[in-house]
Amino acid sequence: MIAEFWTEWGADITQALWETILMTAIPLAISIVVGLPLGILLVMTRKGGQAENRAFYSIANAIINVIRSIPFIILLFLLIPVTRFVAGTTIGVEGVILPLVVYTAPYIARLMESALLEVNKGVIEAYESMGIPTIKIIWSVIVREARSTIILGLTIATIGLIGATAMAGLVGAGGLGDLAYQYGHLRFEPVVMYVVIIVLIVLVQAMQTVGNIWARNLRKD
Amino acid sequence: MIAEFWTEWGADITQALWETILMTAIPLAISIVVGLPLGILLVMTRKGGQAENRAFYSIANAIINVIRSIPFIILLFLLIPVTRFVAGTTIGVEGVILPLVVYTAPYIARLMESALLEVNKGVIEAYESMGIPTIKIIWSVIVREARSTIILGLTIATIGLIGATAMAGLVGAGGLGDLAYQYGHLRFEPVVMYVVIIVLIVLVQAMQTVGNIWARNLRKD
Amino acid sequence: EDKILVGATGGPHEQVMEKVKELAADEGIEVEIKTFNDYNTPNSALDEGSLDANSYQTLTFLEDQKENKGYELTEVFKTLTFPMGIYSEKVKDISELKEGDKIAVPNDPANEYRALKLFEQAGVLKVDPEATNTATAKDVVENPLNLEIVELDAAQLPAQLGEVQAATINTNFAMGAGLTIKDDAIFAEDTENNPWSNYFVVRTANKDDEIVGKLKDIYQSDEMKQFVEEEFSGSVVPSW
Amino acid sequence: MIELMNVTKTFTTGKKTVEALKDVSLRIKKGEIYGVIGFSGAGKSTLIRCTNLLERPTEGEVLIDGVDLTKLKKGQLRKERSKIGMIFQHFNLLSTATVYENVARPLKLSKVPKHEINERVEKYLKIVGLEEKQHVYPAQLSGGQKQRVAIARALAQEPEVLLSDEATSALDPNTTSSILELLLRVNKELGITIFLITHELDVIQRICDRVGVMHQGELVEEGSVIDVFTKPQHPQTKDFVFDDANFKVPDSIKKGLSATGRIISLTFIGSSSSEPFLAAITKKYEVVPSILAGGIDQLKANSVGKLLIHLQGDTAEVEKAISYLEEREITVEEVAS
Amino acid sequence: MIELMNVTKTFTTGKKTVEALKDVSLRIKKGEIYGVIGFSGAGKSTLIRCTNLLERPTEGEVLIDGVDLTKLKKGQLRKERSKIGMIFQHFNLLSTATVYENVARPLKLSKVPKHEINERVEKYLKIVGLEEKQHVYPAQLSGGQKQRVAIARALAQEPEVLLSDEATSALDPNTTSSILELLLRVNKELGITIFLITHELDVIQRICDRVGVMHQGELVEEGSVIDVFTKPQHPQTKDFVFDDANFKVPDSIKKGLSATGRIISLTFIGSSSSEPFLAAITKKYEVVPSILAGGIDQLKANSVGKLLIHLQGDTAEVEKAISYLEEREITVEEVAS
Ligand SMILES: Nc1ncnc2c1ncn2[C@@H]1O[C@H](COP(=O)(O)OP(=O)(O)OP(=O)(O)O)[C@@H](O)[C@H]1O
Ligand SMILES: Nc1ncnc2c1ncn2[C@@H]1O[C@H](COP(=O)(O)OP(=O)(O)OP(=O)(O)O)[C@@H](O)[C@H]1O
Ligand SMILES: [Mg+2]
Ligand SMILES: [Mg+2]
Repeated sequence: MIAEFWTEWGADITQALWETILMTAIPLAISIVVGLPLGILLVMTRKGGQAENRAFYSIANAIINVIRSIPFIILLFLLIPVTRFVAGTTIGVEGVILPLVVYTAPYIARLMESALLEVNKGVIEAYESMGIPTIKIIWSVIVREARSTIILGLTIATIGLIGATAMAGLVGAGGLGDLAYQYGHLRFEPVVMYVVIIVLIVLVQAMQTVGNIWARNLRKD
Repeated sequence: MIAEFWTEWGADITQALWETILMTAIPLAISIVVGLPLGILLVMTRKGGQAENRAFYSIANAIINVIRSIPFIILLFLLIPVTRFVAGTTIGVEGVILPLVVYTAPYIARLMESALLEVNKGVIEAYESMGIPTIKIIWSVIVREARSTIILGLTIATIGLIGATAMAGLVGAGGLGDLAYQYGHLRFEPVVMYVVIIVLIVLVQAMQTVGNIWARNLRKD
Repeated sequence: EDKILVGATGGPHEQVMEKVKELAADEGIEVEIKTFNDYNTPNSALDEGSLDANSYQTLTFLEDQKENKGYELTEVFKTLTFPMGIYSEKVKDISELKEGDKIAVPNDPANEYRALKLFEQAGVLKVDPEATNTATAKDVVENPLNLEIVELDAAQLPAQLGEVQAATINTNFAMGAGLTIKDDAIFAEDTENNPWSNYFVVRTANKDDEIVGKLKDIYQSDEMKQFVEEEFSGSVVPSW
Repeated sequence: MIELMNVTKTFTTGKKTVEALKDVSLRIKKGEIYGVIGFSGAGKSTLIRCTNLLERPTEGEVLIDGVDLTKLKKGQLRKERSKIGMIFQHFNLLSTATVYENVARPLKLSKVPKHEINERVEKYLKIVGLEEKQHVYPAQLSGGQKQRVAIARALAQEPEVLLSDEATSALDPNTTSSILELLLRVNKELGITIFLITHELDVIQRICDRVGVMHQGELVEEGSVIDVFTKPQHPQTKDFVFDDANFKVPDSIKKGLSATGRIISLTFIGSSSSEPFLAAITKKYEVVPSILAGGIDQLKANSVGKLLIHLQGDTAEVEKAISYLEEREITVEEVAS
Repeated sequence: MIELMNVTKTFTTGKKTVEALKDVSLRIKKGEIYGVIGFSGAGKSTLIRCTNLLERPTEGEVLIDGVDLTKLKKGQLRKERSKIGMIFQHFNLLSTATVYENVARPLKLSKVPKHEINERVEKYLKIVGLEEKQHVYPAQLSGGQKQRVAIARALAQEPEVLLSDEATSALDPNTTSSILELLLRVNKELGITIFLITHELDVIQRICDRVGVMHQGELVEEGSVIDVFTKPQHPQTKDFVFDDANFKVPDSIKKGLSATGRIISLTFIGSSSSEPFLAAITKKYEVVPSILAGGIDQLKANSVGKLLIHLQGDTAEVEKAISYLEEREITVEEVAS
């Protein structure tokens, strides 16, 4: 029975898993590249920060809030012209990368911001008092001290991202979420749905476990 | 022109706003009631916690991960039998409260967990050394010290919740997200969509601002 | 009882129900409308009693749902027909499709089979004769041009038309993008005797209720016919 | 009252283990003030933290009033702990509560009646000199002020046993004096047993009845303050006790002086200090003593003097003077130059 | 070298303001060791934090080598700061880095060559006695060990100016001694200017050239260590300086003794301490002096003695003895009993 099921659905599930992995990994990587520096900038430019800059902070803060206000389903639609310009297409996996980045990067920036704000101010002061350049302090002191919290934040963001990829099916990008929705919900193949959900759960559980262990190892107090 | 627009759409938008507020406030309240204690339990029962309990922790942790693994859109449908049993209906605002709670509570629990873990261990020790009952320490020391981070976490969760309500329109619950989708997407009334998005942005921006200010005021270092 | 709660999907079904609601009010019937974007919920909600009726589905879809979920629902009268068309920004005629082109179809069971059948009718591919309502691109048995079939959300199709060579679009969505079946479709379903007309559906137990009969009369009135024709200029046609 | 029996504590991190306490046994009587001294890292904090089981000993028993804490259930342990107050090396204040609340909160949580809370908080804040900072948050306090809040918090509990981990090390001498006087007072008036850690010998001298010396996880010496200060046995203890008196005189000076006479250290207890023994030898013998360094320390019960003197005079006279001193129970030691 | 000119610092929280520094001016010469003492909350930490602009003064100027730090741009300030090392009251170590890394990281970030980093880290960890704890994280260190890491970190920078905020207050006397010797050595050998805060008079006495006394935000007294210790002017300074010697003898004892003679305090500087003046008066006059309390403190350059003695004998003889002492530049003060 299992063999039978696998013959019929194996290829679809593997394909969907692969799509989900692609839709998670690529936007995540880009979002970290964008969101981490953005989070750092938020911390630096806020009141009392190392490079206080009211204008920059207010604008960046507002943009993040605006983007985070728009449900992904609408964002996907609103971004079509930009996506077409950047990615050349608005369908398939390529077509959702940009919307997923736009959706995830500000979230990561926010999580980074709160992680970095937790770093003991005294330690930062100690390094400032040695005349070490701000940029080095950020990287070698603040980011390093916050690593554990950053990893936990990224785990949360990744799981949110996997959730958002479920909606990518709207534009033909496939993925596990869409497979579960299409077959499980719309086409009455509950077994497919449950199998896919289990795959999703395993995926997320693995992510969370890796994140937790990694974070715990980085934590030294 | 504005007057005209408002005559035509005012009632719809006000209604949708009201639905969004209902769909956010009620599940949020219930999710806090469920998620906060759950987060506390996670912290207490984890390794080295005040009431270490491997079994409870593993199970609660796994359940949270399982739920957080399932995209909201699928959760909504998976929960139909439960929702019907609990709420008597699966449509409208009543029909989405339960799924929204199931979606949000574990998330709040996770955010609580990480907020509570940030509380200085020395302070907790000090209160333990005075023989104060664990339950009081949790409430009057740990939760109080973490208030600022908790508020920020709840702000993030609320914004996520508003995002999820956009999908609640699928099952006839209405709300701003659905209105934007309906008119923007299905009926090509882009102006309505933009207005609704602006209302959403204002709503989220207000939430975030209130959350930030509140958190800042609670923070005393 | 002179009150009825009707579920409808967003778009023309809902708009038409709004008009029905106005007319019904004159006759002392209170119609309340709930809007859905999902195709399953209106049936499950009707079955559980959260709705009194719904107006959004074709007969094939209803039969399929009844069979799979054991609903006791019955169609009571025809409502609207949304003829489906094949649209393109790149080609003027269906015959211009070339080897390897991309074509798009809706990805939901209510529409995908229908869209594939339309392409079959247009002569570019063949669908497995045994395929049902839940068919997907996998059920295409002959595809001489090796067309790449892209499955998208029905509502996304107009916005994504530029991405593919041709796409089948439900006329309600096409309309929004300013496409009309008469002028823009490169291939279309017949409007007369279209097998995909939609029905007003109630629980089997209520099929003979007085209010249902009254509503049928209102829905299928001349005034409504005129309204539909004016409002949708042929993209949505009355099925009665 | 407090009894530690063969307490061992091993910290394990990864593959490395640190034996912070090695088979330490210790008895503190009810109403006693017991001090522990020792080098940094000797295991003092670990020892005191084992006393109320904040750190669970790897081996051994901890008895408070005859009850073995290591065998208690949670609820019972809590009850025992409520009799024990503790002042931490690192304050451990609530950062989101004012000074007032920091002292009041534990009282509220221990169900002290409302009117009494206010009284106690004001009383102890006044004692530590912080009544003016009542409504200020810890982040706005100086290091010593934070420490004083922590002291007020522990005292306001009015515990039966007080554990104190370097409570005065962040404080100036005057504030330290007033805190020590306070500790002496609560000890005398309320019979509170005090177990304290310090590295200020002064603190030990002024208020402790007995003292223990920790070294590399072991309790290497223990006894009444007078004994430990006048007859230290263990090299580490000597290091501690003599540091103040002898070792401050530069070797160069000692060398110069030893050419013209002998350098000896005198240790004398109690009444001897008010006896004019230096005057006596000057009158009796042909010797000229001069004080190089040293002083008389007033201990809690007694005073102990330590003088480093240079004794000029011919050999026989000097010997006689020394015998005279020794007859008067003054410990005389030759100091190597 | 370091010059604070009319520095004022006001903290504002809500409606309340705290004047932590009130118009403080101060000059520290190159190569000098300058100590600040004062009660808890006097503004010492604020003063030292203003020196490297960690706290920006509300008013006033801060000059290092003639450069006004308050007027510098960020980059320039950074350059000036790189010459200034600082040891904090609360350690401020990286919690996620080992002891080794805590000392090494700032060197790496200051572009010290690689081989030199290793050398320096090992050298200074050895000096503070932590070579064995190299690979351990701060959470696994005792309070004093953390403080020593912070000291090693600051010294490894080999700065021109060292600011130290109670660097030794968490340390036992021996460790303190070795740190102080180290500070003296770097001061002498490398000419490092040291500006330190302490509440241990001992620290001031042993290593400082000059000392300032803070009280409620003001610098109420300042001068060479000897002057401040022998002729304190301000009541607060007296409190500090006398605390050690005079005030430890219980009033009851003083009262009893004053019936049989006079109680006087003697303060003497330098060579007097090696002169046998007590022996001299015993021989010369019909008086019997006995030491009640006191001691001789070895200052950095000199020694200062403070003795509380009981002088028995008839009035005339006692007067003569006192005159004799005063002729020898010994400050004699009557002590109220
Ligand atoms: N950030 C702040 N906000 C408000 N008041 C402050 C702040 N920092 C310090 N103070 C106040 O300024 C005064 C001086 O503090 P400072 O830390 O300089 O004292 P200190 O002399 O170092 O004391 P200690 O010996 O206890 O460390 C204190 O009354 C303190 O409460
Ligand atoms: N959690 C821990 N993990 C590993 N080692 C530890 C831990 N806590 C303390 N130690 C080690 O145990 C030894 C004793 O530490 P403890 O804190 O008891 O010293 P202490 O006598 O209080 O020193 P100090 O005077 O410096 O505060 C030290 O060598 C320290 O490094
Ligand atoms: Mg300690
Ligand atoms: Mg200070």
